[in-house]
Parts: sequence; C-alpha cells; structure tokens
Amino acid sequence: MDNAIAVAPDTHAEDHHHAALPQLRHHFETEEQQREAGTFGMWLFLLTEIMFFGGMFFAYLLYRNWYYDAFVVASNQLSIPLGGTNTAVLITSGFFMALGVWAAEVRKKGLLVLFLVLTIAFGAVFLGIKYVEYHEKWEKHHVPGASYDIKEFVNPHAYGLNEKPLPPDMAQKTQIFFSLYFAMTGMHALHMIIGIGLLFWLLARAQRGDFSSGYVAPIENFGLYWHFVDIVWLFLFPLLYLINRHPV
Amino acid sequence: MHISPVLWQFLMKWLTNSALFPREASTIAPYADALYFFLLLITVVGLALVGTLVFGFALRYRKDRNPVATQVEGSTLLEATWTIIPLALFLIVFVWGALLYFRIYNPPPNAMNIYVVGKQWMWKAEHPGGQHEINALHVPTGQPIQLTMISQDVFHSFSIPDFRVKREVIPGRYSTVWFEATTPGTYHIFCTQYCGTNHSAMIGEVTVLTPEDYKKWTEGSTSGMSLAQNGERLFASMGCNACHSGNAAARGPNLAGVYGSKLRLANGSEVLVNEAYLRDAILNPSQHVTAGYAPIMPTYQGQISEEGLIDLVEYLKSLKTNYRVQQTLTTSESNNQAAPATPEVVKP
Amino acid sequence: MSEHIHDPANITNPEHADHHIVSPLQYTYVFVALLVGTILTVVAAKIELGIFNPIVALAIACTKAVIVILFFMHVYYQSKLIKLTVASGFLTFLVLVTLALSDYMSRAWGLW
Amino acid sequence: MSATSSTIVNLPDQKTATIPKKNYITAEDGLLSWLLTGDHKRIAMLYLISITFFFFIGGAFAGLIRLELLTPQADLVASDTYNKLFTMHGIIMVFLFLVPSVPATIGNFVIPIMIGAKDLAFPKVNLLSWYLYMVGGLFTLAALVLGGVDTGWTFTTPLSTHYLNTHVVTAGLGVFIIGFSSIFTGLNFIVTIHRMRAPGMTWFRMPLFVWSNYAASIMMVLGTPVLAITLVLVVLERTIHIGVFDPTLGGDPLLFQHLFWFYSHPAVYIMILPGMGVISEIISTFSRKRVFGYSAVAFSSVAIAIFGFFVWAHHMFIMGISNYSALVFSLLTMLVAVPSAIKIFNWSFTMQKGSVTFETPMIYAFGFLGLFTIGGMTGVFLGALGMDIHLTETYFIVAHFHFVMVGGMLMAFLAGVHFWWPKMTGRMYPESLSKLAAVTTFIGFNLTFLPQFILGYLGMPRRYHSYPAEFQVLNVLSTAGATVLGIGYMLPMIYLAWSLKYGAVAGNNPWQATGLEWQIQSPPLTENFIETPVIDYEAYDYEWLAHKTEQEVTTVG
Ligand code: HEA
Ligand code: HEA
Ligand code: HEC
Ligand code: CUA
Ligand SMILES: [Cu+2]
Repeated sequence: MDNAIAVAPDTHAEDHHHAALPQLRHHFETEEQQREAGTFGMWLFLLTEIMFFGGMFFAYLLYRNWYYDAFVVASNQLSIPLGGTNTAVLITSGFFMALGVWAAEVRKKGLLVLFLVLTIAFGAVFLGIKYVEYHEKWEKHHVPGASYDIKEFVNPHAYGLNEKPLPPDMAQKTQIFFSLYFAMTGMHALHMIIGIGLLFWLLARAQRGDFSSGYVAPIENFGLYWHFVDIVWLFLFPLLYLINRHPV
Repeated sequence: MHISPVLWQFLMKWLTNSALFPREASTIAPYADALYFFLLLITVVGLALVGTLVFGFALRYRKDRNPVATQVEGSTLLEATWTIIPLALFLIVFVWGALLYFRIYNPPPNAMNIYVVGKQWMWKAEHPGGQHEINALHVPTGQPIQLTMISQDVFHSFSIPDFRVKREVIPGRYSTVWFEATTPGTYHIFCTQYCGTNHSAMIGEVTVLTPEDYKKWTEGSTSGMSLAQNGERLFASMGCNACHSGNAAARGPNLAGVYGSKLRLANGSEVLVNEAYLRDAILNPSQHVTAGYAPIMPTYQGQISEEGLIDLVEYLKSLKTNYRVQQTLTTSESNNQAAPATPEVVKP
Repeated sequence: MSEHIHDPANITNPEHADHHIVSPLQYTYVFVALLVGTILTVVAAKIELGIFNPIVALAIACTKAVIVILFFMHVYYQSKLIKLTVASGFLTFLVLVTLALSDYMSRAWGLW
Repeated sequence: MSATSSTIVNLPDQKTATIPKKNYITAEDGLLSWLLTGDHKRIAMLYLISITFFFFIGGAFAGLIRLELLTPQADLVASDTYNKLFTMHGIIMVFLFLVPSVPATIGNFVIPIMIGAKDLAFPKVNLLSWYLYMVGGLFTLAALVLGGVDTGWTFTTPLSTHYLNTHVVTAGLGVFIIGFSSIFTGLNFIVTIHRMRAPGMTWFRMPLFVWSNYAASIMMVLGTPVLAITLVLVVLERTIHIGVFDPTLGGDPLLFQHLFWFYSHPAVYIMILPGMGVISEIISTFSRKRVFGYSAVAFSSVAIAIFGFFVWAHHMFIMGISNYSALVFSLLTMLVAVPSAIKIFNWSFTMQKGSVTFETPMIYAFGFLGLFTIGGMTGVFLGALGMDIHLTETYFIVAHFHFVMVGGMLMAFLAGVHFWWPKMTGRMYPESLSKLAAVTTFIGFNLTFLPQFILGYLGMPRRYHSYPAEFQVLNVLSTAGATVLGIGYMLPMIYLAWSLKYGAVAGNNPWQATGLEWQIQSPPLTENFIETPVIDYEAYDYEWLAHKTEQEVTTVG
C-alpha cells in the first residue's frame, strides 16, 4: 500500500534541502516563497488593523454629524502647532523607516542601524509631544470621566477662549469628542509604543548583522506596520484637529 | 395499558393548556399567522424535498445495490433550478414580511395613545386621562391603541404574544407600536429584551375590555388629574411659561398649536413636531433651534423624569390657545400654588 | 493546468511579483509630498469652504495615505494579490460605513 | 483487502498491523515538546483538548439552565445566577468552543496536508494563537470564578456598561483576546492556502474543506477586529465612563449594536462554513463520488463570506433602526440564505448514482443535512420583517440558533472528528457504539429543541428564569431531551479516549478517500510528506485512487 509520499523510509528525510539559508524555515521550499508569505501575512494583519480603527472612525463620523457644534469647539482646544509638528515628526520617522528598508535591501548594515535609530528617535519625539498634549488636557479637565468639566464651553469668554458659547446640552457632547479623541489617539499611541518596542529588537538584530545578507523580511514587514500606524495618524490629524478652523 | 399518573397528568395538562399556537386576539394576529403558515409550509415542503433526495439517493444508491459509483460532474440546469426557486420563495417571504412589518408599525390615524415607561423591572402605563397602571394595561376592544414607549434605563422590549406585537423600548427616545384588540380577556405582557437581574419578572397583563367595561374602568380608576393637567402644573412650576408665555415680547416661541405643525429651524431644515420632537426640544433645545429665536432655552436634561416629560408633552399637545398659559403665569407668579384642576381640558 | 512543473514559489502565478527595491530618491519625493500635504491640509482648514472643508481634508488625507501605501509600503510593485488584499480592507470598512449610515440617515425622526 | 459489501472501511490486517514508529506524536517526548511545538498537527491536538474541556463546561451550564427551566417557578437558582448561567454558556460555547471548533482543530490538522504543505505558513503564529486562546479562556474562567458575568453573550449596552456590577471587564477582555487567536488562525490559513500549495494543486483541485475554511478565514480576519474595538470601548465605558454608547451622555446605544453585529453576524458563518466543508468531504467519501457541482459549492462558500457582511442589522429589526434600512437588511438576508440552499441540494445530488455507505461520519452528516435545513429555514422566518416582530427574543430564536449551531456545526464537528480520527491517532473508534451515539444525539437534539420552536411561537421569551405555567410541558420535554443529548455527547468522549489505546489500527486510508491527507501514513510524520507531492488529479477523483491502488498492488505484488 505504500508509495513514495506515504511512509517514512529509514533514511533521514530532512537533508534534501540544497544548501538552505539559515533563515529559511523548514516548511518553505524557497526563500522567495517565504518572503512573499510573510508580506502577505503582514498585509492581512494590517487588514484587521483597518477594521479595528474602522470601528472608531465610524463612531467619529456619526457623532461629528450629530454634534457638530460641540465637535468644532472641542476640536479647537487641540493645538495645531503641536498636532502639525507631530504629523511632520511621524512622517519623518516613516521616511527613515523606508530608508531603513532600503538600507537592508542593499545590505548596508551601518546605514540600516542609523536609520532604525532615527526611526525610533522620531517615534519617541512623537510620543513625547503626545504626552504634552495629554497632560494639558488633563489639567484642563478635558479628560472624559468624573473630572470632566464643561464650564469652559458654556462660558468660553470667561476663560479667554474665542469661541461661540455652547448651550449646556451641546457642551455636554464635547465629552464625546474627547472620548473619541482619547480612544483613537490612545490606540494609535499604543501601536506606536508596541512598534518602538519591536524596533529596539530589530535594532539589536540589525547590529548583529542579521539583515545585512539579503534577509530583509522582518525589516520590510515591520516597515509595513510602521507605515500603517503613520497612515492612521494622517487621518486622525485632520479629523480631530482641523474641524472648522477658519475664522467665522 | 397502565400510564403512570405523573405522565398522565402531564398529558392532560398539555392537551388542555398548551395549544400549539397562541390565541389570535388582535387584528394583526391573523395576518402574522398567515405568513407563519406559509413559512411553515415552505419549510415542510423544503425539508420533505431534502429528506426525499437524501434518503432516496442514499437508499437507492447504497453500496449493496450500486457497488460502483458513476461519476457525474454536475449540471448547470440543476444549479440554476435550485438557485432560482429558493430565491423566488425567499423573495416572496421578504415582500410578505415587509408588508406585515409596515402594517404592524404604522398606526392608523385614529389610534388612542397610551404612554408606557419601562424601567428595571416594571412597566408603567399612563393613560391620557391620568390613569396609571403598573405591570398592567387596560384597553378596549375595537379601538386601535398606539403605545408610545420609552425606557428610563436600559433596553427593554414590550411584547404581547397573543397580539403578535412587540417593540423595543429604548432609553432616550420614543418608540411606538399599535394594535387593536378583538377579544376581551387577559393576555401576557412580557419584557423580551434582556434587561438585568429580574428581566423575567418584568411581566404583566393586558386586560381587554368591551368598550362599555373600559369606560367603567377609566372612570373608576382615574386619579383626578389627566396627563395634560399634570403637565400644565409642571409647565408652570418649572418656569416654562416665563419664556413661553405667548406674549409678543416673550423670549420663547408661542407653543399653542405647535404640535402637529411644521417648524422651520435655524439651520434651514423643516421638521414635523411630534411627541419625539417635543421631548427632544425640552432635553436638547440647542439641537433644533427654531428659526428666529436665540438658543437660550436651558436644557432640562436630568431635571424631569420620563413621566414628567410625558405630562409636558401631553400638555403641549393639548395646548390649542394661550389662554391657560397666561393664567398659570399669573397664578404661579402671585403665589406658587398649583394650577386648579380644570376638568374640561381636552382628552383625546 | 495539467503540466506539473515544480514551481514552489509560484513564480508563474499571478500572485507573484518580483522583489523591487525602491530608491532613496523616490522615498525622498514621497517624503516631501507628504510634508507638503500636511501643510496644505492645515492651510485648507483655515479657509472657509463650507461643506467642502471636510471633503478637502479627507481628499488630502486619502491622497497621502495612497502615496504611503503605494511607495513606502511598496504596494505599487507588489502582486495583484496584495493589491486586492489592501483594497478589500478598505472596501469592508466602506461596507460598515455605508450600511450603518444608511440606517442613521433614514431614521424618520432623525437627528440628521 | 476488499471489505464487506455495505462498508468501505478497509483496515490492514490487525494481526500484523502496527502504528508507524515514526510519527508526529512520537517525534518528540515530554510536555514541553508539546507546549513549544510548531507542528500544526500537535497544535490541533492541543486545541482539540482545550475546546473539549470548554465544551463540557458550557454543556454543564446548559444542563443547569435546562434543570432550572424544568419548573415554571424560580427554584433551582437565583435569578442573577440564572443570568450568569446563560451568559457564560453563550460566551463559552460561541467564542471558546464553536468558533475554533472545526478550523482550529480539524482545519489546523488537515489543511496543510490537503494542499500538500509541510506546515502552516507561520507555525509560531499558530502556536501563539493557541496561547492567546488559552489566555482568553483563563480570563473567561476567571470572570466565572470571581462571580460570573450576566450581560448575555451579546454584551448589550447600556446594561453592560452602567447597570451591572459583575465581571464584565474581565470577560470582555477574555473575548477580546480570544478574538485575536481567531484572527491569527484565519490569517495563517489564508496565507497558507495562497502561498503553500504544492505544485499542481490549483485552486480548483483543492478539496472543498479548504475552500470553506478559506471563506471563513476571510470573515475572521475582517470581522473580528470590529468586535475587538467594540469590546475595548465597552471596557473603557465601564472603567472611565467615556460615553460613546451612553444615551445619557448623548451616545447612541444602537451604535454598539451595529458594531457588535457587524462581527457577530459574520461570526455565525465563521461557525458554520468550516462545518459545511466537513460535510462536503464526508458525503463525497461515503458516496465514492465527486461532490456534485464542485465549483457551485466552492463559490457559494465565498458568496456567503462576502454577503455575510451585508446583513448584520437583521438582529436589530425591532431595536429602533430605521424602517427603510430594516427593509434593505431583510432583503439582503434573503439573498444570503440562497448559497446555503445551493449547498444542501448539491450534497443531496452527490449521492445520486453514488455507492453510499453508512459509516458514523455519514450518519452525523445526514443529521447535519436535516437539522441545518430546519435551522436555516427558521432563519428565513426571522429574516422576514413582520414575522421577526413576533419571533424575536423568544425561544424561537433559541431553537433557530441551536439548530444551526448544534444541529449543524456541532454535528459537523463530530462527523469530522470521527472521520479524521484514524488519521489523527492512527486508530479506529468503535463503529457500532459510535453509530449509537450519533443516533442518540440526533434524537436527543430534536427532543430538546423542536419544542422550543413551539414555545417561541407561543411567546415564551428567551433569557427567562421563570415563566408562566402553561409553558411547562414543552419545557419538560426540552429538558428531557437535553439529558439524552448530554449522554449522546458523553459517549464519544469515552469511546474515543478508549480507542486511543484499544482501537483497531487504522492504516493509511481506512475510508479509501482521495484527499492528500489519506495518502500519507497515519498518524502523519512531523513534516507530513517525505517529498513535496505533485498533484495531477482533481479533488475527489476516485478513478485516480483506484488506479493508484492497482499500481501499488502490482508493484508491491
Ligand atoms: C451557525 C450559526 C448560524 C447560521 C448558519 C445562521 C443562519 C441564518 N440565520 Fe441565524 N442566528 C444565529 C446563528 C446562525 N444563523 C444566532 C446565534 C442568532 C441569535 C443571536 C442572539 O440574538 O443571541 C441568530 C439570529 C438570527 C436572526 C435574528 C433574529 C432576531 O434577533 O430577531 C436572523 C434574522 O434574520 C437570522 C437569520 C438567519 C438566516 C436567514 C440564516 C441563513 O444563512 C440560513 C440559510 C439556510 C437555509 C435557508 C437552509 C437551506 C435551505 C434549503 C435546503 C432550501 C429549502 C427548500 C426550499 C425553500 C425549496 N438568524
Ligand atoms: C455552540 C453553541 C452552543 C451549544 C453547543 C449549545 C448547547 C446547548 N444549549 Fe445553548 N446557547 C447558545 C449556544 C450553544 N448552546 C447561545 C449562544 C445561547 C444564548 C446565550 C444568551 O442568551 O446570551 C444559548 C442559550 C441557551 C438556552 C436559552 C437560555 C435562555 O435564553 O434563558 C438554552 C435553554 O434551553 C440552551 C440549551 C442548550 C442545550 C440543552 C445544549 C446542549 O446541546 C448541550 C449538551 C451538552 C451537554 C449537556 C454537556 C455534556 C454532558 C455533561 C457535561 C454531563 C452533565 C449533563 C447534564 C447535567 C444534563 N442554550
Ligand atoms: C429661557 C427661556 C426658556 C425657558 C425657561 C423655556 N424655553 Fe422652551 N424655548 C425657548 C426658546 C428661545 C425656544 C426657541 C428656540 C429653540 O428651539 O431652542 C424654545 C423652544 C421650545 C420648544 C420647541 C418648539 C418651538 O416652537 O420652537 C418647546 C417644545 C419648548 N421650548 C418647551 C419648553 C418647556 C416644556 C419648557 C419648560 C420645561 C421650556 N420650553 C422652557 C425658551 C425657553
Ligand atoms: Cu425589561 Cu427585560
Ligand atoms: Cu445573523
């Protein structure tokens, strides 16, 4: 009943790989196959991320249309200089990541390490600025929850804000804006933190020279993740910071 | 043959108590049942068909009789058949179901309105004449009844199986359902949306009365104040009349006759004023500012109970002229007493 | 397909694409474009455009996202499979948005 | 060699037969070698053990539910205990049992082999997915031990966010984590099916089991994250009161419903599709015939996966969505029901002109066909708007989903476990005992859940701890049925465990099936194949098999 593919012969079944590279996993036939599988897998993972953030983007869309006035005023509490800088910082970080991928592809170890460090640095700056923003919200009682305070929005002129006063019922709804703001940017920041953690690991491996011999999949796939996180921010910035910013 | 007494009891109980179908006690019920029987029919036919095919083929072509299988690739004609026939049947079901849905959820214009407030874990019914009931509802036969329902806390769902009607009772927003009872008797009210610990105790009874009995019941159980009258008192005591006095100089619009009218809003859109709109106008005034007015009306969110809102809404609905408003204004300004009960206030 | 050439990497497969290296110069173009986009979006927000404000903002954001996806993320050089995958994610998101919004928009009493 | 005329079972001579010394089970020893394994077959076994464990916990809760409902009064447990019972029953059965049941166990085991791969594309991710499952399961158990949750498996807001003080956060996080386990399984399958097919294994040569798991995987990858973010928002709402779903703060509780069902409707197809794949394999094998309308069955899986994303609001018909969108969703629901009907008829016609035998997996498959037809058709009742008003939130729904999930998927799962048991373990289960179990389950099942349709139409609401006395008789029937059903499920547990040691040695291909997995030794080697197989035949090509067997006979001679 036995045939060629059925039962193990006594000889060792494994040594038919012709001089496989060390990073080639046993169940792939070629490195090409492994690389493409990795990229595809990463993209599928990013699909789930799209839907993950998608849920929040939908909530945002809904409430922005329902409570537009509240969203305008609350959005105007965010700082464009900080948000804009952060956008630039994140784009820069992404740029260095892209260069990192290139450096790995052309097998330049030194450049790769440099670019990874820069990616981390700009990522950290982003988080730093984010922290400053969060802190300010905290001081102003703009963090949703028990300490949330709407008095500024009901009575902006008394607080030196150049905004239309909101009727109290609408002012209440600013809390929804800030809920979404914290949920969305918080999730984004969480992704950044995880990303930076992974970057340190990649950095260590890069220094060891793991990625300077043509094996670039981890760098490439991490790059995809990092760019995806950038893209989320590219939407968050105009949606959260730039509602109705023109003088009325 | 000897049957154990327990089993016997059970059998008797079932035969006498448990029908296979609930009673048809509303005008909707026969319509719902008709669709149900149609669906049952296609299910039974479909199941019989599948059963015949499966067992027919399995027995006819069992290995004993047909030791060697003949390979068949498939058949586009057959595929088309069993795509199109079920699809057609399902589409019929869809259209039929949709017609039934609109029949159940579109009340006739002459329906009598009763308010229902759901909260963990009881139903409160408020009749326009001021009768309050808890976990009970009295309705006459032969009269379409519309229920305007709202929840004070979580989702509930108001269901009367014998009438085949049911609707979710939602926090923060009115939902409606209507029925016309046909047979006097008592029927179950269930809360069918899971609402916490005592969900299964949130039940009650509808009592369907003949119109004469219903009249007797309304008279016998009135509390003396109609909803509109309660609303009038609230209107004065909450100071609504300070702005909605009906004077030309008043800061708020004249509310007489506003119910049922079309309002033009400051943002240019036009809305029909119904119960839901009135309620929302009191809780979230700034979200629909009437054209020509400043958004100065304060919100009453958290200050009025759902029952209070119902009273106010009923009052505003009954408000045909401004005469009463101005009267309450003077009384409430001179002494903070309740407005005198006026029995002639319109009952719908 | 009855010929069985040994094709483990699916080279003859439409799902396959060669590994393409994007040059640093190209990355720099993208980088500059993104920075310009950021400035544009801030500027656009400060101009009164009525309902076009959010539309312009979204259009710029989408353009930026597409550039990032195509070049930073190499999708431009990838196989059809990857392109389809990326598209399907955004499509599903659109399904969520359109069908759910259709409910909100058609509620009779609506807040819309 | 040739078996008796009414069976195809073809076992090697038991006196000389042995289990191959070298196989994935004996490859390495020690607990650690299992806990750190990357072998898809071993991970499948880990899953099999863990989901069985959770199934029996969920089943024990079902038993308690049925016991409580024996009498109309609230006597056995207090009402909040009852609520916790059905909540934990629902959560465990759906997320910890049914969603991973076929894909993570059987799928994990056979998909790579079926397409001629040595493993899934990402073995480590596969292992991670099991660990996530276990961690999520532990969270759920923790919620249980700490005092339970009583939100219902649907986590309905604002009840879950503001009105309960049970362990919603713990359970929510548990489900969140399990969600990622399922995402990773789906992701792994998709990549594997796209990238790891052996030479010659074209899309239309793949067994239908692979197609249906592929379709289910798409839904896992695209749907589950929406559930994840929804649960995150619920948890945030509970802990820091952010108010996205809170009507008193201006949030919309229906938004929660939209997001929840955006996942949970596709989830019901995640639950049924892999089971449908099992049925395709089994009906073909025991009819000795290629599945009728192969491509129709394959494409109907994909159609279900796509259209499954368009119908979620049929769970919200009376919840206050707009009438117009109710119309749209009802129409789409009718459309999505059609591909299932297509499959049922194709399976029936597969037996036409076949050579049908009645081994246990086939008996379960017959059960599936009948019960799923009933369950599916009652789904159509619920999809019809006006009918749904009366039926929603009653026992009719309970009966509907048990018919599709238990009568459909659980039957398919058991069918699959029996079918691949010889491949997984190298040994046969006892045939007559298992037939008995299959019949017992079928009878018990109908006794349990048929009365519930009547109850539902009579109006008995679901999630009711006590009920009006006139519903008692039907409830007693249902409880009696559940006892029979319980026995029906205990039996396989016992004899399958027994067969591990005492079952007959199965040989490579006891069913004489055509799938690649049957052409290798059982239990398989760690690497599955000695050399990469080259596929030159369609799935379910019994002539190829006959030819191959002949050749072997001549060569071995
Ligand atoms: C495995 C799980 C599974 C599957 C496959 C299905 C399949 C279907 N379900 Fe079900 N459903 C659930 C699990 C499932 N469901 C669960 C868990 C709930 C409750 C959730 C909760 O509230 O807790 C639910 C609830 C539910 C509702 C919501 C009810 C309500 O809350 O008011 C609806 C409404 O449309 C529905 C419809 C359908 C339909 C139309 C199908 C279709 O896909 C069925 C298609 C199949 C067929 C149609 C059968 C085959 C047809 C034939 C053989 C043709 C017969 C021949 C002729 C007609 C000629 N289901
Ligand atoms: C895969 C999914 C799955 C499975 C397999 C089952 C299996 C069973 N379910 Fe369940 N069920 C759900 C999914 C499932 N259920 C869901 C999602 C809900 C909704 C929850 C909610 O409303 O939130 C639900 C709700 C639900 C209810 C409604 C509760 C209510 O609304 O008040 C009932 C009532 O009869 C019930 C019964 C059963 C029974 C008798 C079984 C049987 O098939 C189980 C048989 C198995 C055993 C019995 C275990 C084996 C035997 C033992 C461990 C020995 C001990 C046995 C006894 C003491 C009898 N289930
Ligand atoms: C401070 C003044 C003020 C008070 C007090 C006030 N309102 Fe108003 N109300 C207004 C103004 C101004 C408008 C029109 C602008 C708007 O719609 O917000 C209005 C609008 C309304 C409307 C919408 C109908 C329409 O014609 O625009 C209703 C209904 C209403 N008020 C009811 C009430 C009730 C009931 C109370 C008391 C519980 C109340 N108001 C208290 C000022 C007031
Ligand atoms: Cu109220 Cu259930
Ligand atoms: Cu559904």
